[in-house]
Amino acid sequence: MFTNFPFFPQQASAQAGQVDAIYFFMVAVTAFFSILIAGLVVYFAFKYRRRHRDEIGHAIHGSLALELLWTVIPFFITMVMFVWGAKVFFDMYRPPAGAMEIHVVGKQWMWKVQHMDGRREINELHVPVGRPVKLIMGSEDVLHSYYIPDFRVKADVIPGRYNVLWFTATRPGNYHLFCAEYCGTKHSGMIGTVTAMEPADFQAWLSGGRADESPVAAGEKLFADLTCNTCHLTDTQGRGPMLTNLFGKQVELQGGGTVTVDEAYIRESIVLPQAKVVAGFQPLMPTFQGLVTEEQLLQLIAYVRSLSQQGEAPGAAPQSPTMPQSSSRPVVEKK
Amino acid sequence: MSDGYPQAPSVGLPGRVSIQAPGNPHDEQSSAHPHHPKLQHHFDDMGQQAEASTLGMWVFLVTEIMFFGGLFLAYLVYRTQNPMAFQEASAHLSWKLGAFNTAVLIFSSLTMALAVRSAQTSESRGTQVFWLVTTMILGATFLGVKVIEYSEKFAHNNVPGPNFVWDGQYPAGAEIFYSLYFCMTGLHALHMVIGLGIMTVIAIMAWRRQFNTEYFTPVEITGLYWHFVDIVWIFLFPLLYLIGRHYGGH
Amino acid sequence: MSGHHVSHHVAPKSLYYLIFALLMIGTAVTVIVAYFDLGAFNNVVMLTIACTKALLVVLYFMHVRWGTRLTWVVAASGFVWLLIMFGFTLSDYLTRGWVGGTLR
Amino acid sequence: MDTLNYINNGHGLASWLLTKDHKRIALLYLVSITFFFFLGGLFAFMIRLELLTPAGDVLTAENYNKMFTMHGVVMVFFFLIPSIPAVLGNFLIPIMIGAKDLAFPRLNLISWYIYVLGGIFTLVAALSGGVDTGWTFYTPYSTAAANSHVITAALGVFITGFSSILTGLNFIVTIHRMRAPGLTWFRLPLFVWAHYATSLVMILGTPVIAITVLLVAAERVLHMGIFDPALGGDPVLFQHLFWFYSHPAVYIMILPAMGVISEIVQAFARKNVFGYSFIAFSSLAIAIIGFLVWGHHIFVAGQSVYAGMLFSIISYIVAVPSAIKVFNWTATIYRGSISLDSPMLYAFGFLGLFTIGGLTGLFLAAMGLDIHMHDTYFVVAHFHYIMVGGAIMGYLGGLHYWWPKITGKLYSEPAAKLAAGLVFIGFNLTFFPQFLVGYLGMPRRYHMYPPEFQVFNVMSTLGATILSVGYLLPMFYFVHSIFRGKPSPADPWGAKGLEWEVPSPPPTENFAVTPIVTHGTHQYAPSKEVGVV
Ligand code: HEA
Ligand code: HEA
Ligand code: HEC
Ligand code: CUA
Ligand SMILES: [Cu+2]
Repeated sequence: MFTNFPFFPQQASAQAGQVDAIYFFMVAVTAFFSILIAGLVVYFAFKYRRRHRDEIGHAIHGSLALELLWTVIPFFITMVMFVWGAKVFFDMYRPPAGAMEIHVVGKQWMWKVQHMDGRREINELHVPVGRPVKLIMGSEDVLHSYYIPDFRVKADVIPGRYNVLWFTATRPGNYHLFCAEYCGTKHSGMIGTVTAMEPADFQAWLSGGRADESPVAAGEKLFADLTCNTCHLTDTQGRGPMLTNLFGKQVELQGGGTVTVDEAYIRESIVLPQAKVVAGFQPLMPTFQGLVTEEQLLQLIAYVRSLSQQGEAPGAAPQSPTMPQSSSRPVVEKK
Repeated sequence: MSDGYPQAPSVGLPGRVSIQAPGNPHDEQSSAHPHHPKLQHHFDDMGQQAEASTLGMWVFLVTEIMFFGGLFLAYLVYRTQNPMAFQEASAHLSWKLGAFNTAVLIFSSLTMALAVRSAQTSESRGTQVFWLVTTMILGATFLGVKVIEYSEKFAHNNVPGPNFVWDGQYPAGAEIFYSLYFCMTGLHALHMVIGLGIMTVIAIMAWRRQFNTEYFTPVEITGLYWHFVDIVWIFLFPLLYLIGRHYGGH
Repeated sequence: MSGHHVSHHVAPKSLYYLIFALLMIGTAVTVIVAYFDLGAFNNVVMLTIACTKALLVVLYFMHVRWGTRLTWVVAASGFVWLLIMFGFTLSDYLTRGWVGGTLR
Repeated sequence: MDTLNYINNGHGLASWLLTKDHKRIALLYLVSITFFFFLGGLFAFMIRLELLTPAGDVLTAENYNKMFTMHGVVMVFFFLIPSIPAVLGNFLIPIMIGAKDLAFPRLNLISWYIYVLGGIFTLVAALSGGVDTGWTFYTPYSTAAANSHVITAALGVFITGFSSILTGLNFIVTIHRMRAPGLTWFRLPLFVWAHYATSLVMILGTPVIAITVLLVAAERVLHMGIFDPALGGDPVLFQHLFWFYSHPAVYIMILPAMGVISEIVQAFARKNVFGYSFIAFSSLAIAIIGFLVWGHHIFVAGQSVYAGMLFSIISYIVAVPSAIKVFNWTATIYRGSISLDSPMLYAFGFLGLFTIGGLTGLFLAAMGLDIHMHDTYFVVAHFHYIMVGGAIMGYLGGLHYWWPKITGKLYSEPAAKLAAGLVFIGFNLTFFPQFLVGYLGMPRRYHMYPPEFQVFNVMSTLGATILSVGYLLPMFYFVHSIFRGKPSPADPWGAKGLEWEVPSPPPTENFAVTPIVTHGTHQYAPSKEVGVV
């Protein structure tokens, strides 16, 4: 019956070790203080047990020195915890440049995945080991959360927004994928498997299946089908701004202010075009909310992005120092 | 002992109650200053009772601040997210009606303050009731104007919900604005209705000559409540009616 | 315990009229200001006036000016807590775009 | 019936349902809260039954989701938040400060009725099919997707919120205005300090959950765009508003228990507390700083990382006053005269379990670690360690400690010791495995789970069974004591405090004469500091 019961999750990503290190530190602190308190309580209860009915305790009113001591010590211990926890969070928050991108869409109750070359999967995710992978995630309905315990990563998937999760798998194998944010009846069924593969196997897998169009190609088609191209021409004659070489740039807005063009901004430009109007243009663009699915949005975004620096991933965040693997292994070029 | 209950120790300090006059019940003892008929049994004197009531009202107003505060926070967040939409939507409210209502409410605050004062200085019941009723009339005027404003919004289908219609540039943001507009002004109006109800009772009590220098706490705390409702409006008016008036101005 | 006396400060009527006049002037100024484009200052001015008006009401109409220290503390705490709620929530909204490379 | 006391002073249902006596109202609360505790416990038991096996075979997924939602809602809003304040606080605060009643007795009765009304709404929601949003009511699921009785349940929460607000208001005014002559702030029992701090949280936080729930209702019923992104709203704003109340609310649950522990530790060590002012001020510090940490619930929910850091560091700062308390209580036992009566056993249980629960809170406040732990059973274990291991231990300890005062009867001490032991063992068996399975990655609110988590879940269910026996036992010996128990003297424990100087049970007016207080509580031995503390 109970054949397989682990006590500790596997460390299958580059981040896992960092997280576990804090964990062990915390366990040590907890064990120390719990045993200290419990030990003292039991010892005192025995040592000073009431010996006759009318006995009373000693009137000790306190000791400022002692109390300051046990104010200051916990304070410093917790500050170590804070700094350490925040540092690890930062490392896990910023995806390194050049990470392999994968689109993920959560909906009740499944995970839809599309790789950049078009390969789709549902409730599964195949990734190569040794290479940073960045998931760009959106939701079609309610909140979900993408959680891979053995990688120690998790991020909520929020409708109306994109959230990013990144990791570098280090060990080939199959790992649990859970939805960790309660999302309705089959929340506990919104699970799947993450398969980490050696890069060569991964390449074989990628080319093995029936690949759909790549998101960029699909986006290009949508761009025509949805008549985006009637306003956004490749020259400055259109009613809308030119989208070439737009990604990553700063855009001046009507009414003051600028905004950096990222996935979220393009998304907003499509579903809520009036929220931020580009300076020098009329707010003519109609909303496409309800006309495009979350997946199609991701494809449109991929296309708009492809009109800029070919193939380069956005957001040139500094290479995370915690990612030695990404340099030691050959980085597979994106098509 | 078999139950394991210890007896009271025979050592240690004596109890800390020093009975002043053993066997002398409280009621007789207080014959020095006669009981006010409005003094509740668990208070020592009228001063303690009055202080407790006003403090209670202040604490209640703090909870009211936090209650409206949630709405103001939502306003703040959505305003920063949709500045243009909020300006556009706000421009469709009549600032004239808003300003008129502001004046009405401020005026009612004045009459309320005078009502409290008239009770505090034991003025005639006619004066007390006059100020209270004036306050109520002003409050009712405010609500009347609000009805006009609301029905105008209903007529134009500017009420958030499935039937929301917006012919401006920012339908989504405008809908959020109007959601907040109706929640904020609606709750504010509800508070005024409750205030009018309380004031009716107070006015009747005043007519029955229940308030004077000795005892006017009910009028006082009603006043506190009414002024608070006024303060909420003091913020609602510029936030809802005036923001970004100059933009695309009229 | 502060002595059990009914707080008996009776403010002169003229003071109430003065406060009333100030409140009305404040309202008028707010409306006028709204018609000039002062950029971000519009909001600053309008909110400053609103706060001042609220302060006048609290201090005079609501008698806090003559109240006990406890009343001061209670009245102030409501507003302080409100600011805490605003400030900490905005600490999220206003810093969301700060880290490059993510979409949060 | 020899002497007149609050129990025999008036008979018949009406004399109870229309009473304005704080002691009788406390008993009304006791009865209704006990009902909700067992109701919540029943839901918990269904949860544990389902989780016995990995496959979802006992309940349907939908029913399971309703179970944990109703369990959370009932336990938090209808049991734990009102538990100690409304029962023990209501009963004891006026007596402890030498007053005849709370400042607003009628309001006190009204709060009970409001509580009952809210409870009825929740029961209606439960009986008519239940709610499945989780006790957190996260949008847009609660406003746009769930098709269960969200509005009814939300209104229930909204309504009881006002009960809580009015109780807090009453306590604050009472503590400020009704203290007996000579009872300065620094002579107040620490129980009263703790309730003062709790009341601050109640009045400053609860209105925010009220308005939030109201907005959820508006969005759900009228389809106003407020939180639903499809209507232009922001779901994370809901989470801010929700946790702005609900984090401080966890201190509504633990602070009163800390007050109880302060009293018990002093009484059963026959010794005044070590460092009175540190404990008193740490209650205030927890209440106030506790308002600034709510964002630690949404580290991975799309909150800005900078806000996350702010909330994380303050979460650590708020842990320090809790640590101070634990150390001070431990120091209080040092050189005391310790008797291990059942209240003291509960207090010791509290010390150990709260320490573990609190320290595991520190795991969660570490942002990098919370990425992994958020919404796993580690969180479930953390909060049950504090809420069940801490707060309920405190509540039960207090109930045992003051039971002779409340009823005038002595219960069977051996039975009470047995129950305390069962609760302690059952509790640890239930929730310790959840730490392990949580770190393994088992998400919470899961109806089914992978088979390798089963061992831990079987242990957990086994523990919950023992735990329920431990919780049912007091029902028997408490009820038995009312009918068969020996009468209790005014001060059965040899404790010190105004409440032990009035008869058991106290007369309706508490004190024939307003007492004059000359020194602080729990002064067992003369010392030069007496009266100054
Ligand atoms: C009574 C209830 C209660 C209390 C008191 C606490 C107290 C604390 N809680 Fe807990 N918590 C909950 C109830 C409670 N919590 C609930 C219900 C949830 C889940 C809600 C949901 O999502 O459904 C939750 C979730 C929760 C989270 C979110 C987890 C997640 O969802 O990802 C976090 C994160 O920071 C957290 C942290 C803390 C901290 C730091 C404390 C601190 O205040 C603890 C302080 C105490 C100590 C530290 C112990 C005593 C100290 C010593 C003995 C000395 C040694 C000390 C040091 C070295 C510092 N809690
Ligand atoms: C005060 C708060 C409180 C208390 C006291 C408890 C008490 C218990 N809780 Fe609860 N719990 C919460 C607050 C609380 N819980 C909250 C807020 C959640 C989150 C909800 C959410 O996710 O939305 C939660 C979630 C929660 C879960 C996670 C569900 C999930 O995420 O899927 C589990 C699982 O084991 C659990 C178990 C228990 C158990 C075994 C007890 C035991 O201590 C209960 C023991 C008591 C009894 C068992 C009652 C006595 C006995 C009877 C009435 C007889 C019953 C009949 C038979 C035995 C036949 N709780
Ligand atoms: C009716 C004309 C029209 C159509 C059709 C249209 N747009 Fe636009 N678009 C505009 C205008 C005008 C603007 C500039 C004003 C603004 O920001 O709203 C714009 C702005 C944008 C921007 C922001 C550009 C910048 O420089 O910041 C993006 C991205 C965009 N559109 C993408 C799309 C996509 C994708 C589609 C199709 C799904 C589309 N548009 C369809 C007119 C149009
Ligand atoms: Cu998707 Cu839970
Ligand atoms: Cu918290």
